[in-house]
Amino acid sequence: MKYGYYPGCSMERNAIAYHHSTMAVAGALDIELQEVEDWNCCGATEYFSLELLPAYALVGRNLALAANQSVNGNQLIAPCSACFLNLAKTDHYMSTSPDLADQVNEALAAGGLHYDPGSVKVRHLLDIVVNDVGFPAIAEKVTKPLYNLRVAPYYGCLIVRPGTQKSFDDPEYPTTMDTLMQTLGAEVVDFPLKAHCCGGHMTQISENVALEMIRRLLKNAADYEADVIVTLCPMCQLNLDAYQDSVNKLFGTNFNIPILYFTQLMGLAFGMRAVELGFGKEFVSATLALTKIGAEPPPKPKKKRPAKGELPMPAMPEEDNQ
Amino acid sequence: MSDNGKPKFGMYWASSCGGCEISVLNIGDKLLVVDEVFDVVFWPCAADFKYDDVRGYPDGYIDLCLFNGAIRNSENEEMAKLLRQKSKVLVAFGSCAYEGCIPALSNFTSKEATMEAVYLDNPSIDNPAKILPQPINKVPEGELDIPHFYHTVKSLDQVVPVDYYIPGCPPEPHQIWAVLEVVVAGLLQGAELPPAGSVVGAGQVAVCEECPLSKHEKTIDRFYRPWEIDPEPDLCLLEQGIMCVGPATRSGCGALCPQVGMGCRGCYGPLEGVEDQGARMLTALASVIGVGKTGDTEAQLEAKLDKIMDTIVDPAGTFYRFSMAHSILKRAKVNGHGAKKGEAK
Amino acid sequence: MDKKFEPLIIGFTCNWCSYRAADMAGISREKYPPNVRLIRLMCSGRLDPTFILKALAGGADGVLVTGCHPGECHYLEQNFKAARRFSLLKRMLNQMGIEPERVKLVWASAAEGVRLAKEITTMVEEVRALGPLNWPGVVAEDGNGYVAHLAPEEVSA
Amino acid sequence: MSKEKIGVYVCHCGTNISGTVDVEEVSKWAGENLEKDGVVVSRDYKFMCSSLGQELIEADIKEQGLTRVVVAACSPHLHEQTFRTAVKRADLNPYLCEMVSIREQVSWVHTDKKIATEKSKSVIAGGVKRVAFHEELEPLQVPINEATLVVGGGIAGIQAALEIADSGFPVYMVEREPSIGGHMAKFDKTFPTLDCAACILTPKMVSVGDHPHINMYTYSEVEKVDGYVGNFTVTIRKKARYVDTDVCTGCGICEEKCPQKVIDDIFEAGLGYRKAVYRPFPQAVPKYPVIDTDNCIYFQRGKCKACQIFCPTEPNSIDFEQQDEIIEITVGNIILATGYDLFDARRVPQYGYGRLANVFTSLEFERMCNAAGPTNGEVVLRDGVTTPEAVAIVHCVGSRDRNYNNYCSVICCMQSLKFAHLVKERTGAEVYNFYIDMRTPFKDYDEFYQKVLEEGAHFIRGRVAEITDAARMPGEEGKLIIQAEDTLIGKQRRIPVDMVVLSAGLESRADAKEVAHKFGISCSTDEWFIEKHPKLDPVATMTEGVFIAGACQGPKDIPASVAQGAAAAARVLSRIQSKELALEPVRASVIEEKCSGCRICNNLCPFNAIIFHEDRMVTEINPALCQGCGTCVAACPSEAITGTQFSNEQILAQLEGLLMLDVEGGLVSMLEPEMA
Repeated sequence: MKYGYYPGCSMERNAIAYHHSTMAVAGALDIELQEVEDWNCCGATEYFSLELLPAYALVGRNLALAANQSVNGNQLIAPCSACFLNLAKTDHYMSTSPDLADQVNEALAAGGLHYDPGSVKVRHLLDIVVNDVGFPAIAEKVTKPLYNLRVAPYYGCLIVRPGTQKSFDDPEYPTTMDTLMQTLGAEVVDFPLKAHCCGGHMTQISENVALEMIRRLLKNAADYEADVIVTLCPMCQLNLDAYQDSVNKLFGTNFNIPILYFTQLMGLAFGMRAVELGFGKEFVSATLALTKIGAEPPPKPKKKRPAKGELPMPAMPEEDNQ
Repeated sequence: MSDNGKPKFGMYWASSCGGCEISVLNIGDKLLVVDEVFDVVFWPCAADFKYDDVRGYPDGYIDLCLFNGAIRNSENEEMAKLLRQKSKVLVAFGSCAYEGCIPALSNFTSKEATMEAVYLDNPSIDNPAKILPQPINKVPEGELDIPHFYHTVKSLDQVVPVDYYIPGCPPEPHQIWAVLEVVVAGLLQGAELPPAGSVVGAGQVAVCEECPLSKHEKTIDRFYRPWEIDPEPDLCLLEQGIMCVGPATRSGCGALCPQVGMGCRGCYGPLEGVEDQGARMLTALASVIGVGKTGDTEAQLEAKLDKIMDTIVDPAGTFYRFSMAHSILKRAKVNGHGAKKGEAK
Repeated sequence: MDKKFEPLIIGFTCNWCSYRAADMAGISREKYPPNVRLIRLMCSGRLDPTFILKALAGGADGVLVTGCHPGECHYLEQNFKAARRFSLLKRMLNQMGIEPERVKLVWASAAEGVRLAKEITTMVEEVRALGPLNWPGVVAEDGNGYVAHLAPEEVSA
Repeated sequence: MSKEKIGVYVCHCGTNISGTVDVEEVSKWAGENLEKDGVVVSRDYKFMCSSLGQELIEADIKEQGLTRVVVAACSPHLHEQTFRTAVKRADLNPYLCEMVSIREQVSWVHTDKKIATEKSKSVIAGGVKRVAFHEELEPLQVPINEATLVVGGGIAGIQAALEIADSGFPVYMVEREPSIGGHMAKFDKTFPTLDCAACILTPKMVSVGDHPHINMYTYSEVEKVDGYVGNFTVTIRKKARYVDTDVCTGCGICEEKCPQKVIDDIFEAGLGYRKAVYRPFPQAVPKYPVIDTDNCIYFQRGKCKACQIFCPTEPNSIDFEQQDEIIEITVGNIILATGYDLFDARRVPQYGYGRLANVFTSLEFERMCNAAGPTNGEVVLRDGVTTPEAVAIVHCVGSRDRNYNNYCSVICCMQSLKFAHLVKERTGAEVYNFYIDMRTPFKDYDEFYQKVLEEGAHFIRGRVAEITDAARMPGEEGKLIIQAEDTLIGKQRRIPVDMVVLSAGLESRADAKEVAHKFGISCSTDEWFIEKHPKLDPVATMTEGVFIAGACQGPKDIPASVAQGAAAAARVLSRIQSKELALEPVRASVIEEKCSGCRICNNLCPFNAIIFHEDRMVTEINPALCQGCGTCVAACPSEAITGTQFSNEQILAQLEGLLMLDVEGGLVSMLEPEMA
């Protein structure tokens, strides 16, 4: 499977671990990523709130380039949620508002470019992994299952945002990464805040607000005794990882939860060496957590007999079809 | 102009392949009987006659005139009118005269495109000067006027009134003979002739009645080109997905084609009282296509339909192979120059 | 011609759904262009392609075929037969050079008066944009019996 | 020149038509321009449907010897019968009258008077040319079998069955579950009067049970339906109970002794337990238990037989060898009262049902409140002991939501109010209702709303975003937090509670489409059964002889279901009383001489009316089974099949008429007639 690839700026710096692990995993799953040549910044989240049209034009350029360098039906992968959303929504708004499309294309014309809305299909890396590759194929690749590792899957607020396009997962309560982690043998903990905001760039604007948001996430994961939080977005990873210390200082807590990329855990389960997967780049070291990974799957918690008078819980769908 | 009291016989070859002429010869030694009974006064294919001979005959001089071929150009039309005038009984002989037949397939395109296909855009032609036949040509001797090529091929009865129709491409010899017998009886013993305008020398129901292959309830899931499948013997071809226009085609041929594994092409034309053979076959065929059941969404339905319809190659050409000129639409609407058959417009 | 072309469209309706939908449109005073004239059948399954050809040959500029939504046929599954015929007919009409917009299939339940009205309006505009079909004109011999000489450079590919 | 003498009658319908159509002009035009088509008289009149209007037609038929009549007025669906009867009174065959609609399809939908007038002319021309090909017909009389099948033993079905049986006609009732009673049997109280559901339902159930005219098939399903109105043959599968109902006394000892405890997903909504041999509930009708083989130890592991061992009856009532029974009955009419399914709250993951212990569905809560339920009417948390101090009730779960169902489930508002009241009454807890709009339209409903307000229940107008146990602020620990926007104060709110009740919406039965297909009726896009007319015929369906009642037609509360059940019964009774039903003579038939035996048509008929005679190699159509759709007529490649009232001649003639004038009224250039 070959796709166009828009790495986005973080992949080159703070999310280098995401980059390495993505490349490693992609290789293992025969996903060929052809980087868009001469791509530029996606505008992140700020630019759109400052100057809309230039922001769209900025992203429009990337789309135009991707379209010209068409790969496999113009499918463009973005591993970063912000990049993904910006690309997807620009394409969406350009196709729903001809005026905008004209204005953007007017701007692009200056650089001898043009973009026909809808011609590029923007997709997030997770989407590709779970839908194009699929769980069975992934299961086959698993050589070192992540038994006993308690994982809190954290999706963040961007990738499943409804409206811009048909979301590949439930916009309110996504579950694909949960299933992915189970496929890798890990134990997935309930993580109600899985789609809540990580604070984004609020750390730069009003740090305490951001830290409170981060605290909630860490606390929730801690409450459910997660060993690691697994993310799919450099921004989320950065906030939860780099600011964990500040959170502890500010709130007098002592969270110590490593924040990893789902691709890193996939790599591990595929039996790859930690170094090729960019482990060690994280602030909160994952080493301790990873030692928990056992050779044997944890014993299935057997259904305890309900205490006298206790009311039965409704069966969940997956339990149904067992 | 001999007058031996014998009824006068004429046969003319307009726009057609000539198969009809051959099929008359195929009645074998009965041909001698024809010669015995009739006085052949016009039959360019068999004997040397000139148009002027015919022009010289008094009106209604020819007792029986078999006219084969469609009306493709001004010459065909002129002769049709002339022979109508000179004949007592004018018979549209064979599919071309009856309903346009193969020549009328060019009604799917423009005459310009036809010319191009024949004289320009054609691997076996070397015509760098791109010369096309011109109806009016200046030559030292003066001006030559050759027949004008028409835009739309017509059946005989679209230019002159016709007494009888003998369908078939070509008509089956035994049917030809049967008709001749009737006419002879009529002309000599004054026996009653069939009502004018009727189709003679053919059956009243569809080919299936004559077809020995076993038939069942039908559901067709895909169609096969003849080369794609080795048909079961004794089983209705349509049920095997082999295109067969038999159900919408008049019997009389003896269902020859289906019996050798080749679906009926429909040359005996529509059934009594049916105006448009193509539409009948289309509706019948589509009705038994195995697509569409409760539960299908509208999108699924369309997708499934497209899939199977794609296996029906050239529907119009298939359903109107012989009856285009006589169909309700008669020809295709061709926008602009050089449009080819089957092109979306 | 500066006057607006008024297409004439024949609509075939099913007694149980689309004809009632048309009634419903009337009852709710839903306005739509007067270019469509309806024929009531018991079911879209009754629709013989011959009718459509006749309509087009007889001077109609378009034909609207309507029936119950798939799965909602009053006769259980006859609208599927209609769909099959329509699908094949469309391909044939395409070969006949008849623009797809001229012959349209619309599923409309008895309740969808408003929708039917909208569909009719759209179709009328589409056909108006195409201009007259004038089939008699299509069939009529073009007068000059010969092909004008094509100078080499004039020949289109 | 037509041999017929046709009369054309154009109706003004007050100003309904004449307001937009120049009626005089139209009738004048028809008189002058359709003469060659046989029009001998053409009139317009203020109200053709009035007795005076009808007499006008009758007079002309008698005096001018009209042979055909065309009435241009409203939709034939409204007045075709009226004018046919008028024509009949004048001794002309009623089917020689054609009605064309110039109201619904002209005057009401167009504005330009000139154009509307021209359209009316063409429509009439179509009618005139068509009517010439009409033939004399007689309506088909079908006898009506006195017996009626009621499918579904919920309150709607029970009502319908009793109405019919009480008037002395036989009724078969088929119920899928082991007992009749339906959803209502599970409820505790009924809004707004709060009287106990069981108390008002059980008497009705009992009278169904021992009614001399009602034949009950519980734990049974309809397999197949053949035939047509007046004479259906219905095949019923009576599932094996493994209990001999002839000897069983319903003492319940087997149930007591059965060692196998099973979660009861049906009656107890998963909140309580039953045994492997069980009666859904104490007042079950019939009183006999069934063995649930999926959970029965004997059926699973081949030993136990406790029930048999302890069964006191002689001979023993437990019969492990019992087989499903296939029963065939014949009925004249069918009433479908198959009810609804509860929306599966797990489909809204952010509400945590199934994940968060103390999130309950409305049905679970109903059982909890029920004195005979798993908690004996105690309102407690999942642990079975703790009484909640704060309870949230979320409205419109799965309803009025583009992600699930757009429609309003009708009962949820009142049900939620009832819950609010019950919580207050039984626990005194704080109650928070989260609603989109309060809908309390019927008798005494809004008063009940007021009452609950006074009881101090809180109402927050806004959709719940999520229900979570992720505490964020002090006071949230160990609670369920409801995050919602209060649209009245325009603020996000987080309200910690101990218990959440999801007022799940109503959905059509999972197998609704299948059932609809079985009985030859149709489903809406939401898969509710479609009634014949949304206003004027809410209990009949497009299929003669099949009626619908209760929630299978759309969300309904108990009063509405009962009313509809009774209404359906009334419709059926009138049918039975009149003994015969006249059907439109729209039928297809084969012209044998033209049939080549190609068998194209053979599998086109869903009513199996088409038979093929191998011996003569021709096809024949059984008029009794033919429903007149005309599909085979259109399919026959030989035009060997014709259909009454919709023959090719009739349709093509109408087409010709419709194409007489163009939109502005100019003559349309028809395809030049062929020579010869």
